[in-house]
Amino acid sequence: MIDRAFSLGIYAIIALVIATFGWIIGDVIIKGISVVSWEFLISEPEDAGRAGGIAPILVSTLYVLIIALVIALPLGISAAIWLAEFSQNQSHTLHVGIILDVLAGVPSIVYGLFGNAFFCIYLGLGYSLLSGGLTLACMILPVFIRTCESGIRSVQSDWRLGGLALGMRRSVVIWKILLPAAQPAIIAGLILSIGRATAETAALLFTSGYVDRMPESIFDSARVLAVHIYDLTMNVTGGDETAYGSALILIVLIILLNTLAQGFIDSWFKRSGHYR
Amino acid sequence: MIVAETLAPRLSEDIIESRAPAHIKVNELAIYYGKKLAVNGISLSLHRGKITALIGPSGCGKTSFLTTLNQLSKLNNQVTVTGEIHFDGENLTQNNVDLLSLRRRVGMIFQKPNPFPLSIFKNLDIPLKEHGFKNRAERIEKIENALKAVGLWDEVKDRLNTSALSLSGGQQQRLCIARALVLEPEVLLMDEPCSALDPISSGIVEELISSLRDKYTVVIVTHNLAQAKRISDYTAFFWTQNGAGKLIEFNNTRQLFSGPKDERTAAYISGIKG
Amino acid sequence: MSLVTRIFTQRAHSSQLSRLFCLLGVVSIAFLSNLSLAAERLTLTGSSTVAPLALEMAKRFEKNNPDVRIDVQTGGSSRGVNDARVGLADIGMVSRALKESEQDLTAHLIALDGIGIIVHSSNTVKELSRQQIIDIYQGKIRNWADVDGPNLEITVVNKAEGRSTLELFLHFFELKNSQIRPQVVIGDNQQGIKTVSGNPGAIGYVSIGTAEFEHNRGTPIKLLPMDGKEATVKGVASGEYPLSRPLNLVTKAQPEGFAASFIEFAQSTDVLDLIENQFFVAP
Amino acid sequence: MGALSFVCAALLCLILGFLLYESWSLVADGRWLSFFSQTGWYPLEGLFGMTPMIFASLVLTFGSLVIALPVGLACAIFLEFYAKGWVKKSFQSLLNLLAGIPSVVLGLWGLTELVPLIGQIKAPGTSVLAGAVVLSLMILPTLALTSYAALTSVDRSILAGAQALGLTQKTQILAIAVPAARSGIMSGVLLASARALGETMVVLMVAGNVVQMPSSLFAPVRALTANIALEMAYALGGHRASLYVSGLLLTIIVWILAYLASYLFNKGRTVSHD
Repeated sequence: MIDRAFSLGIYAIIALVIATFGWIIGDVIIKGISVVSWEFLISEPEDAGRAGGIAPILVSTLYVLIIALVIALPLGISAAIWLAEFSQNQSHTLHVGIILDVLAGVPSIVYGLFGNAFFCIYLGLGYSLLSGGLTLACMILPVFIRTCESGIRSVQSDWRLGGLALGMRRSVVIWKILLPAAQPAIIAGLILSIGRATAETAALLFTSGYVDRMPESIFDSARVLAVHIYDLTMNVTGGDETAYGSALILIVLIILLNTLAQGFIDSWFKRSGHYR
Repeated sequence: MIVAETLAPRLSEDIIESRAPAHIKVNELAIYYGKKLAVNGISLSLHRGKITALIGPSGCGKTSFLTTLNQLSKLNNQVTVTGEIHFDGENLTQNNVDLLSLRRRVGMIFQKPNPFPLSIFKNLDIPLKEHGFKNRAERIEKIENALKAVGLWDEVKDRLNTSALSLSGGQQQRLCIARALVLEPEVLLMDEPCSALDPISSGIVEELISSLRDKYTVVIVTHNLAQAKRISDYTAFFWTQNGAGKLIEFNNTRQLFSGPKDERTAAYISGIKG
Repeated sequence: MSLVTRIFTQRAHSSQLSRLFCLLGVVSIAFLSNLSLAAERLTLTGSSTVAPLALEMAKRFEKNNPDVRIDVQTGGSSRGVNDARVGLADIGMVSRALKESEQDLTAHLIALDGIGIIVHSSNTVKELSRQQIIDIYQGKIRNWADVDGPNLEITVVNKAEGRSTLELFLHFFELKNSQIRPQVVIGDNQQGIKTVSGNPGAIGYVSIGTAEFEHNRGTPIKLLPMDGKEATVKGVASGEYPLSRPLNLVTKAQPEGFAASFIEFAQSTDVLDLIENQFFVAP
Repeated sequence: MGALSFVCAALLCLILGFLLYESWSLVADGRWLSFFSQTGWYPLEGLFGMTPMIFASLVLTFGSLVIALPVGLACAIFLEFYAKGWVKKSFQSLLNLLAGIPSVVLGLWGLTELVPLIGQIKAPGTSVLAGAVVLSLMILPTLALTSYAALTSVDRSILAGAQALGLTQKTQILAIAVPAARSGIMSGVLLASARALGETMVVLMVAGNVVQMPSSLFAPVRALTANIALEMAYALGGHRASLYVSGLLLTIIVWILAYLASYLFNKGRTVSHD
């Protein structure tokens, strides 16, 4: 009897959770789908975003993402390789690791503060796609480095020794054997970073700004999708509909990327499991 | 037989040296981990085209010694090695040794099969490319020969592009041997190559190792005394003394097993200790 | 797309990471080559009251001068002053007169505007006295019934600090911000209008220009008269409406180049219709 | 390679450096102390009392935990003890999906659906309650998934023992399994509260942004993060520096939470291994 009540309680909460999230997702889909169309994706926003589309905003989102990745990817992978493979000094590795963990926990709005002070003002980049992208790069680096590092570390040391015992150069062992083996982890980290960067709003408010026009260069100020949703919701009367449309696009984008990441993590475990 | 057993050890070593030329000559080798002495007193000759087994209990420095022969020990910067290892007139304990070409000439097989997570073909192709074989046709030929040499060719020739990790354990270990052979080394170091395999695969790999005799100088670490007896020409017995590994006895395998000169050797091979 | 799919789906993979790098490299080069094509740029930041007007002016200016690109961003008058001062913006937008501490900047008047009290259009209240407004904002009057309105709790909407609308409002009613007891604090004019239009019990104060513009689009808000004077553009133009202010463009020194020609354009008769459309008053 | 990673480390130090640099003018002369002594936040009048906002942040975080923890635990229990097969899989992927919803979208939903609902009870609806509910939705998936992982790692034999004693399932779960997993659950709770504390968009959009001590569930409040987002755009001089100080303050609180989380996580791991 007690068990029954308990089970019922659990099922009731699960039903509530599913209902609430069903409400949110249903809301976004139902209100969003009526706005979303091919036209919506390829036209400029009009009337402060109440009408028209989100083409320049999508383009800006991609610009910011790509800038962030172009900076964070090579830097992150080399830092991860260094941490996992080259750093002989244990305490040094530990310290860098602690700094990374600390930075991974910094709230995104604080990255916004930093980006505004450093990129926009100190480096004189102003409110621009470049400032926003660089700020996001700083934001995703710590998590990305840590994911890659653990990916590289978890590659069996047998492969490392095997490669070296064959007289292969260390760089070749890393490039041709370790990195490909760690690639699923790297790509998963990459896609997770993309997801985080795509959803980010607070860090971009004071770095890339919110001009809703088609950017012509990376020094232009521009508005990303998440900021667009924020602005439509908060500042535009009658902007809710297009806000939901943009939210639908944003979620679809992120789900797409998350699914990819999940698939890679799975295949990664499957493969190493097969070997053991 | 009886004569040999009663003769002093010095004499038997002299006889050995006169029969087969030394390929690698080790003189008073000692290995330190940090400041701690790990292995010492190793002086022996590895003979060209012969199989030498290293036996002894765990932790007595067999594997440490093995890794000094291809200088993989240098990976750990805590490790220092003193003494001499003469390999074709070059002293490997000097600092100016070309590690890459040394490791090409001295291949190594590990306890656990470690094929790279790549295709079967690439496992052999990447090392070849790395050592400057630019001609693809030549590489394909070498790969085929190496796979034939380990008896794997017929089993894998139709699926060279599938993952090496899809092979069975025994096949993987033979692939690793092929990967070492494809570089045409002079010496093969083997660290308990059969211990992670099931008895049948182990038997196949053991036969393969036997077949390498005369073509390669083989040094094999093994805990399987029967295996050492079956396949090796020479046997070195290691033992831990005062916390550090030490070479106790080195002799022709038949003589070492039938007439050990040190009582610790005698006890170990008769299974009393270790 | 096919390259990306391949990167993500193939199992044997030694070279894919490098392909990814190449892809990114190519894209980044494409970006960099884009740089040289960038047109001459003017950045305007500041008051959300001036921004919509400046944006319309900028669009027309760009049509006449295709080489120029003008970015307009809001953030409040103080930000307009600050950005113009530190060089983050070429021109600041400020919806008040410059203070004494800001005399290092030069103001260029482009229009006049009033600040009006707005409530939800369903609210039956016709008029509020100065004292009533002060009492409502100080939290002494909490229900519309106390000022001959419906029995509905009052939601006081205040502006965030740094907004000139707030400063003028406080100055006009001789209030301090710490005396105000708000239920909602908003930033931009639009946000204020959105908050009031979505809340039948709300009261707020915004630019008359913005409020009339929104009202004429059908947003459910209405402007209350002040001191018996209708809060309309006409009232501001005639000087009768008491709570009005200048809308300025500010620059650090005498403007040069496109900044100068834009300011000249903004003060010319070519933009009178724009000022009118936005319910502001030409100076 | 090494140089690149030093660039990386330097870049990361730069972030900390710049935060300190920007807030230094207030930290150096001790004026930051007045952040805690002054009661109101009126930068125009030179009053920089942050206490109401610190409290608001803490109350919002705590409120979201009060809602999300029981619900998250129920989800974890459901996954571990009730759901099987495709139900389990799809509920798990539902949680994963929800974890990926951007906070700005949750804010949009909160402002357009939840706030008007709460507003019907007491205007204007933007309030502590709205903020806590939407924040709890944001942290729920993470909380549920980490608790589930903690429950899964509980030793099966403990539960078998409980079952053998004839305990009811409720007792098995609540008195045995959940306490055994508590360090894992706690570390999830701390990580979730760090996230809630650092979140900007949700609290900016639905909590009302009035600087005041939270006096009731329906009172509008302004969190530290929302304050930065609201005022950063036009803050100057000491006002700007005070925002950087609040950023630093926030960061420090979040670090402490993250540190505690990893400490508990490691402790939980060693205990379960013993």
